[in-house]
Amino acid sequence: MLDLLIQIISIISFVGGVFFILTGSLGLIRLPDVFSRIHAAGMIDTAGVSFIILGMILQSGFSLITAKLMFIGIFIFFTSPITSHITANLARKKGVDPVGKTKGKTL
Amino acid sequence: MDNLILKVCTKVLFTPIILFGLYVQFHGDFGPGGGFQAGVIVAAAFILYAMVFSVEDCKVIMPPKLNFFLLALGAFIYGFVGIIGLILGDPYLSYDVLGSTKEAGQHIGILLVEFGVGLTVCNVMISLFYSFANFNFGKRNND
Amino acid sequence: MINSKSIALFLFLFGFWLLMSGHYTVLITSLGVVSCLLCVYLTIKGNFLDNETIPIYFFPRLIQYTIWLIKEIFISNITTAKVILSKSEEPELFSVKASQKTNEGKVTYANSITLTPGTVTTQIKDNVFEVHALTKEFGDDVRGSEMDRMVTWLEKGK
Amino acid sequence: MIDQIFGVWNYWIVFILMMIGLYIVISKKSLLKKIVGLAIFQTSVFLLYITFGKIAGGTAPILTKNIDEIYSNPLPHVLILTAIVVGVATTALGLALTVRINKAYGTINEDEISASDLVEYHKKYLEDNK
Amino acid sequence: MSFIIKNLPILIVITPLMFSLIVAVLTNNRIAWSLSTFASFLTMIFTILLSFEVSDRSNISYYLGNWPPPLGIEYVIDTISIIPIMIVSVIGLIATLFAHNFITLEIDKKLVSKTYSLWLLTIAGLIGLITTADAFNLFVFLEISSLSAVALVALGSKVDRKALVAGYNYLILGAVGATFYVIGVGLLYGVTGTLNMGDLAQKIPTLGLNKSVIVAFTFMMLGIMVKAAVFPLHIWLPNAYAYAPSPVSVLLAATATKVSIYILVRISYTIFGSSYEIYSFESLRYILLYLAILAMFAGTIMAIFEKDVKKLLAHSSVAQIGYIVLGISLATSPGIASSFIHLINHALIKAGLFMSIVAMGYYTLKRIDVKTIAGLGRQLPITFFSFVICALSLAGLPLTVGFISKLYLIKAAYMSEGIWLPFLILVSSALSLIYIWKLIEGLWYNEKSLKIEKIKELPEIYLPLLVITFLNIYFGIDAGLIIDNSFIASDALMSGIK
Amino acid sequence: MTNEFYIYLSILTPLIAFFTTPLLSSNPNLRDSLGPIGGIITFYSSLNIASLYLDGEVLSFTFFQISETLSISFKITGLGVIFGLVASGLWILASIYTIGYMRGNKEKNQTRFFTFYSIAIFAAICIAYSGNLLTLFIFYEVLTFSTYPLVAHKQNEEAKKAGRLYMGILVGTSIVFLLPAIIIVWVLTGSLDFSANGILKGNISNEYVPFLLALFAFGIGKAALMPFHKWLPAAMVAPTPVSALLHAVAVVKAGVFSMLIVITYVFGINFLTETNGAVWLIWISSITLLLSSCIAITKDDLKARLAYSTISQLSYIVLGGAIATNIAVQGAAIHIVMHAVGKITLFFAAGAIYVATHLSKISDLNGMGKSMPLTFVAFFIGSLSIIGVPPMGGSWSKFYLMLGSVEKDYLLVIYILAISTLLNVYYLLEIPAKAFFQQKRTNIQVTKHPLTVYPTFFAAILTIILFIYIEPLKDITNLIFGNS
Amino acid sequence: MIGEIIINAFLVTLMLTIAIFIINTRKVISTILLTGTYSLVAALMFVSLDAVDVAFTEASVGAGISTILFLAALSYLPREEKEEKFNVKHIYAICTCTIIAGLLIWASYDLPLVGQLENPVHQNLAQDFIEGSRNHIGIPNVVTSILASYRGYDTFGETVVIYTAGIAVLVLLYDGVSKTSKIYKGKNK
Amino acid sequence: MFLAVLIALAVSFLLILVRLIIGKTTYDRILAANSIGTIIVLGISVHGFYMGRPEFVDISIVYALINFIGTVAVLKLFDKGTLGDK
Repeated sequence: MLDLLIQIISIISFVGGVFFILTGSLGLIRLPDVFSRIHAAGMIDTAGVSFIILGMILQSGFSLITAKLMFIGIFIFFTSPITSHITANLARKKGVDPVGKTKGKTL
Repeated sequence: MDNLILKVCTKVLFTPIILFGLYVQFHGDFGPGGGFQAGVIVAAAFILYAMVFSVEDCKVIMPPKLNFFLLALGAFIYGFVGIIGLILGDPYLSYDVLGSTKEAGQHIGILLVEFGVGLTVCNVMISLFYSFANFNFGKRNND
Repeated sequence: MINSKSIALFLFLFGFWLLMSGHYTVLITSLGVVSCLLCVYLTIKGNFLDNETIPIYFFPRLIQYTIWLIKEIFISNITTAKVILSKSEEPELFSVKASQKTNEGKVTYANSITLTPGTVTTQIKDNVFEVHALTKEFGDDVRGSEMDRMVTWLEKGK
Repeated sequence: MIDQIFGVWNYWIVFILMMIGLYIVISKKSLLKKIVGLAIFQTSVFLLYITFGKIAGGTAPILTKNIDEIYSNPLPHVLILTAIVVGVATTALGLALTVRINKAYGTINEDEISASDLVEYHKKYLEDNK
Repeated sequence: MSFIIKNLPILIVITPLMFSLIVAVLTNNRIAWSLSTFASFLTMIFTILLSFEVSDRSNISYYLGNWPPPLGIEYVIDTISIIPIMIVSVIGLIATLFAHNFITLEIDKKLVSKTYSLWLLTIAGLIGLITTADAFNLFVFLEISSLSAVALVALGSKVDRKALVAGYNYLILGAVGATFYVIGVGLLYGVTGTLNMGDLAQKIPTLGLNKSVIVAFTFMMLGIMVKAAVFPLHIWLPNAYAYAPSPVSVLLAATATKVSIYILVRISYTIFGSSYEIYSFESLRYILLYLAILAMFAGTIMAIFEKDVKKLLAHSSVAQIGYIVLGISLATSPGIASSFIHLINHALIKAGLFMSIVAMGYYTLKRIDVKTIAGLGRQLPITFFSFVICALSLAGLPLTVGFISKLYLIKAAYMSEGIWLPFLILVSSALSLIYIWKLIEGLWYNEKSLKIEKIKELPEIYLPLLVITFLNIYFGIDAGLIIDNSFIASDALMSGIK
Repeated sequence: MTNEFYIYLSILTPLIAFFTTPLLSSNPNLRDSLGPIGGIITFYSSLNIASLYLDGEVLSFTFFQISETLSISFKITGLGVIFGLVASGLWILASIYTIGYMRGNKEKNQTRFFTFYSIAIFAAICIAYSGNLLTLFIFYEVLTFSTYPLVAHKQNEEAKKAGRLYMGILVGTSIVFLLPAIIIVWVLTGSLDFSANGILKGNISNEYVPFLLALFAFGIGKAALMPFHKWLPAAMVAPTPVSALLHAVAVVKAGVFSMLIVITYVFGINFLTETNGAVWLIWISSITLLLSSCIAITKDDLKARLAYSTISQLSYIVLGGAIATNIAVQGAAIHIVMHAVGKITLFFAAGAIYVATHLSKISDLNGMGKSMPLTFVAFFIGSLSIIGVPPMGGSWSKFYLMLGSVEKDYLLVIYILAISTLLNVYYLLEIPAKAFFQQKRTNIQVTKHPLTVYPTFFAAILTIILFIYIEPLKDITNLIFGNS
Repeated sequence: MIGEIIINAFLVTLMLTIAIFIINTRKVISTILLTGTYSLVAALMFVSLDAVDVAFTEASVGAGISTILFLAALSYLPREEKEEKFNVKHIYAICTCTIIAGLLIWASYDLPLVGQLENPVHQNLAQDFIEGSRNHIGIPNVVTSILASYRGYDTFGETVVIYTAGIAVLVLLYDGVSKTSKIYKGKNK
Repeated sequence: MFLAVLIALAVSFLLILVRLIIGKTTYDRILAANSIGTIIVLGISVHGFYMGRPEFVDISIVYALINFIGTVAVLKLFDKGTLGDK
């Protein structure tokens, strides 16, 4: 019973993960500029990764693998904003113009 | 790179990466990994640090002289483990005689040898990065 | 040398080791201890064993903050997915003020902004952040500065 | 049938990959590109070895408690570990040489290097025959 | 003492290897040199002891790590492999002795100890290549020797930037060659499942006619032929030898290609020899033969038109490699014996030539050119004397080693191919006189072009120079040692062919 | 005292002279006396060897063994005995003469000169007694190298140029043709030892014989067959004793001696006759013979004329070998002796004239006969010997050569010999004729050195003596083809 | 089983695509990134072929350190390749490669099929290593036990190779390399 | 199930590859490469589960690490033109 429940939850989370990843990839293709695409990439890195890792954690039961999977998750959570940020930062610095309006006093 | 986020996060990540490298080093017996991979990972931490801060900063943690010494030491450890076997009456690189039983000997031998590999690889990679990053750093004449 | 930060770092690393290892023999564990000590030594040698590396004062409120953050991330993910699928993006670039005092606080705030899809910190100058948002709603969220308050609260854990 | 095809498919693609690498090494003028080609060439050879070691239905050669487990052949893995290291050593040395060549010649294009050498040779020749 | 005797096969490799690790961290150049000399001396002593052992037992097998052969790596020293080992260790010692005065000329003072480290690694790599009986281990040592050699060659860039390009080409071609070799080994491993050479030799005949084996053979040969600089694949050699720092030229020219040629022999006769009948490599043999003939002429003609002396000698090396390969391609016992004879003799000749020419070039600016060394022979009589002896030896004048090798080569060629082949050999060696005479004339008759006042000989190099000159004459007069051992080796090789 | 002792003695004496000469440089008298003393000892041992050879003793020993079939070894052969006698005997004369020449001419670097003179003689004697082709070749080269400093003795640009030509042709031909030929012989037969009936028979197919012989004939550049004759006139820049040594005693004789040795002991004359392998050589040598005689006529320089005369005379010897009959070869062997004595007379005379007057042009010699009667008489006798007029020694050899060609029905050869004799008469006798019968043009200072004149005259007398006492020589030549 | 094959085929084809792209890229940075990706996919391939250790190494070395070294070297190199026209040399190269590829493909007909248990590779030695690692050495990771013990000498050689490379690069990129040579200049005045 | 996930990952891999190739700006490429890295990290883990040997997650961690460092290196190169200290 519990096993079945865990299976179901993990399948759901896999489906969720796959959904976010595919959406993110789609976003990477069809969003207009690099700054917008960063959001799509961020979606893969956050929701996609976390759902799929959650699914795997559920599959593996509680063991060392759980810990390691969690480390992967944490690591990606930690590094994803950094790469996103420095990419965006550099794009700004090197003068890539964002699409859309610019509000307030930007740096 | 003069980026606050990157700098702070690198500081945070530095030690876990090295520890992960060491974990790979010492768990090569049980899972994938070993001296070589560990060396690369540890070196990667140093390289990250050198890239985000500066090579000079990295040289504070790993001075080039020490780096070079360890580079030779690693391979030397490997070779020397073999020579111990030789002196104790077995062929070169035979670990059987290192421990009380053959199995223990093999364990000790493999551990030491992997350590030697890790040391060399790590320091070679750091040294490579030092060489490449700071080539042409000082004033030089034209070739 | 031996102060609360180094001990905290050591404990943190050793915990990490134990979780990863899975082989709790004397040899391996003692190697783990040596490894952790080596790591701590390296931080001391590199002279960066400070609050930025080990923001121990975050710890008391960290869990609560994390849960809040995950919730935020989840919500904004769904929104972003909607935006992408419905092609309704109207990106904008604006700047906000951060109220954090310390570097680690600012970094946490900036990262939190970036981690929630839909908003990305593009530049930081002193305590002014430049943020790129996918739609106006996301921008309003950031401008609403709820996150800013949360991070400041986290930072005040001192 | 499908076994037959896939039994050699891997080999074929690996061979073609090798030749792509070799082609880059032979035909490209850029010294850097040659090193890239060499890396591709070597990586493909690694694949060939690992393909030999594979057993369908086998698992990675890290022993489990299950005695009946079929393990893929570990020997090619060891060989390739060694070969990868050799490969990176070659790459590093090649890059160092490329950097030095660029400094000495101001270019890493093979043709321009030989042209530069030729110019130097003729200059020397003229000086000698003054 | 007994443990030394027992472990001689490995000691000859790890002595230079371990010393190279120690030498690298030294800061004092003189100590570094002394230690390197000591290491190569020790290696030579071990080699001599080993040769006694081999003559007693004819075949020494050494299990590394105490694992029996197919599982572990095996070292085999037999009457065949002792010859190249001897070449490497003796020339290694002589070249190391020679290096001391010259290495600081072309290499930064702070890099000298590291250079010695690379130097010893080259020697260790070359010896390791010879001793190993494991097809893959061979690759590893191939890389050790070639990487260190590349670095050494590229160090010549302080004098001439072309050294960098030479080193680069050496590296890339060498790596492609090594990869080809690895592909060959891989294919063989795929069909036999073993890497030990002896094991392979046993298993290949059981496969019958197998396409993979043929292709594997082709690839291994191609790979090693690159390293051995067999004719169309020799393009890296002239520049690499010419632009390398002087002592490095001495070491590499005398040893590196010799070892590769030995491996060529080893692969074709030890691994594939047992299946010679099945595959009948007759046509392949002829390809090798024609390549060798082309090499003889191409190398000689290039040398005739070359002005740069070191490059000239390198071109002549290509031609000489042609002679050696020719002997191998005859596939008869006298042919291989003559190859071995020339292998040894050419090492002696080229080492002597490079040493003397480099010792004269000590005074020239940058490149050693026919013009820049003009007239130096009269001022450096002893060096010039050595040069003349070695040059005449290269031309094959009687009472020198060159004569002996040419004699046996021609005999072997006549016995298996008839009169046309000896004729070609004679023509090409007659052509080689032209460039030798060009050099001697330049050194002795032409007017001095350098405006250097103090030219006097360097007494420090007398020892290595005169030793090698003496060996050139001694083995020309008392050739029994070389000839007998070469014939023993070739007979042992041919006995493997069924 | 074993019989090999004499071989050692004759070889080592010049070698010892070579090593001791530099040590005695401070004492010129002692140094110069080494030559005649050495010559006497060597000649004495050569005579002993000759008598032992006539007694049928087989003298041979191996100095060392290089490999199974290669060795440095010495062996007494009939031809060797003759050449050894010539070389050692004329060394006595030459060394005495040299002292006079060098002192009379006040040359520099006398020590070096004498040193290399001895080593050249050493090499010549080693060639004479060599037991196989390898030994022959080695000492052939030693001879070339040791005479180079003699040729370039004056060290001016001209001498150096000549020296380069000399070395270039001799070393070049020997390595490009001779060495391969030797290697081919070794490859074919597995041996290089001389044998009375040749060693090649049965080891080579007949059609290759002319080619192999060609390699030898052109490889032995010292025999000065055209087109490799240029070195000989070029070497005339050397001091006259050297020219004497080159042209009469050591170098050219070593060349033709090697030629004869190859023809008789390597090919074997019977084998050559069977295969007709040497016919072409007859023509080549005949052409050389005539052409060089013609060139000689055009030369005004005394030594140059003598040089071309030498080329022509050498061809007689090669011709003798090429005819390849017993008698012809004997004639050739005798001609080695006769020409050596005759030509050394002529050169001594030329040197004596040069020392006395510093003249070298023939046209300047008009009327000099009255100032230097003894010298020109000697020159006249020498010329007659070369021409082959009895009672001079030269007539014997020409007689034998003609006999040989008659035996083989080479009538054309006889005509050629006749024409050449006529040319000889013209270009050689012109000189004494001018000296005695023309009017002296200018007053020329004549300062004779006695040590140059008397050896010349003695050499001239020797040609007559050799005509009378030919028997021992005939005995030796009879034994050329085996001791039985 | 079929899944394995599909994954394999997919990855291999992916590698082929990337390799073909690499041939003609002229921007060096793209070449390097693509090479890194190539290595990453190769590593995935290794994982799918059960070679986890190799994948580990390929990921960290091929994709990691190599790329970083390339990038580090790129600091000193031109960022774009010169344009090359298609010429005879390319045709020669193509011919050579085609011939060699043909030779190899011809050879593949006599190669054992991928993944069959009865292949000689699996029949010889492999079982000895696995048993030996289990019983004599007592280490679960067979690769490590072969690497460090059975073929420890290879690994020693490998360590020496990397040491050689380290020292060679150190020597080649030494900062003082091109300081003017006193000896050469001094001797010729 | 795992196979399905793998296929989905492969599809998204291909999608991102398109972005990597068409690029537009270099930053797009870097972003795409980074995302591909993430996909591969997930792929390796899932593949481990699919093959029934999930204990090799270490490889994923290394991948993630390398991915991060690689991106930093590329960006640093773009920013400063060198990986060293100017």
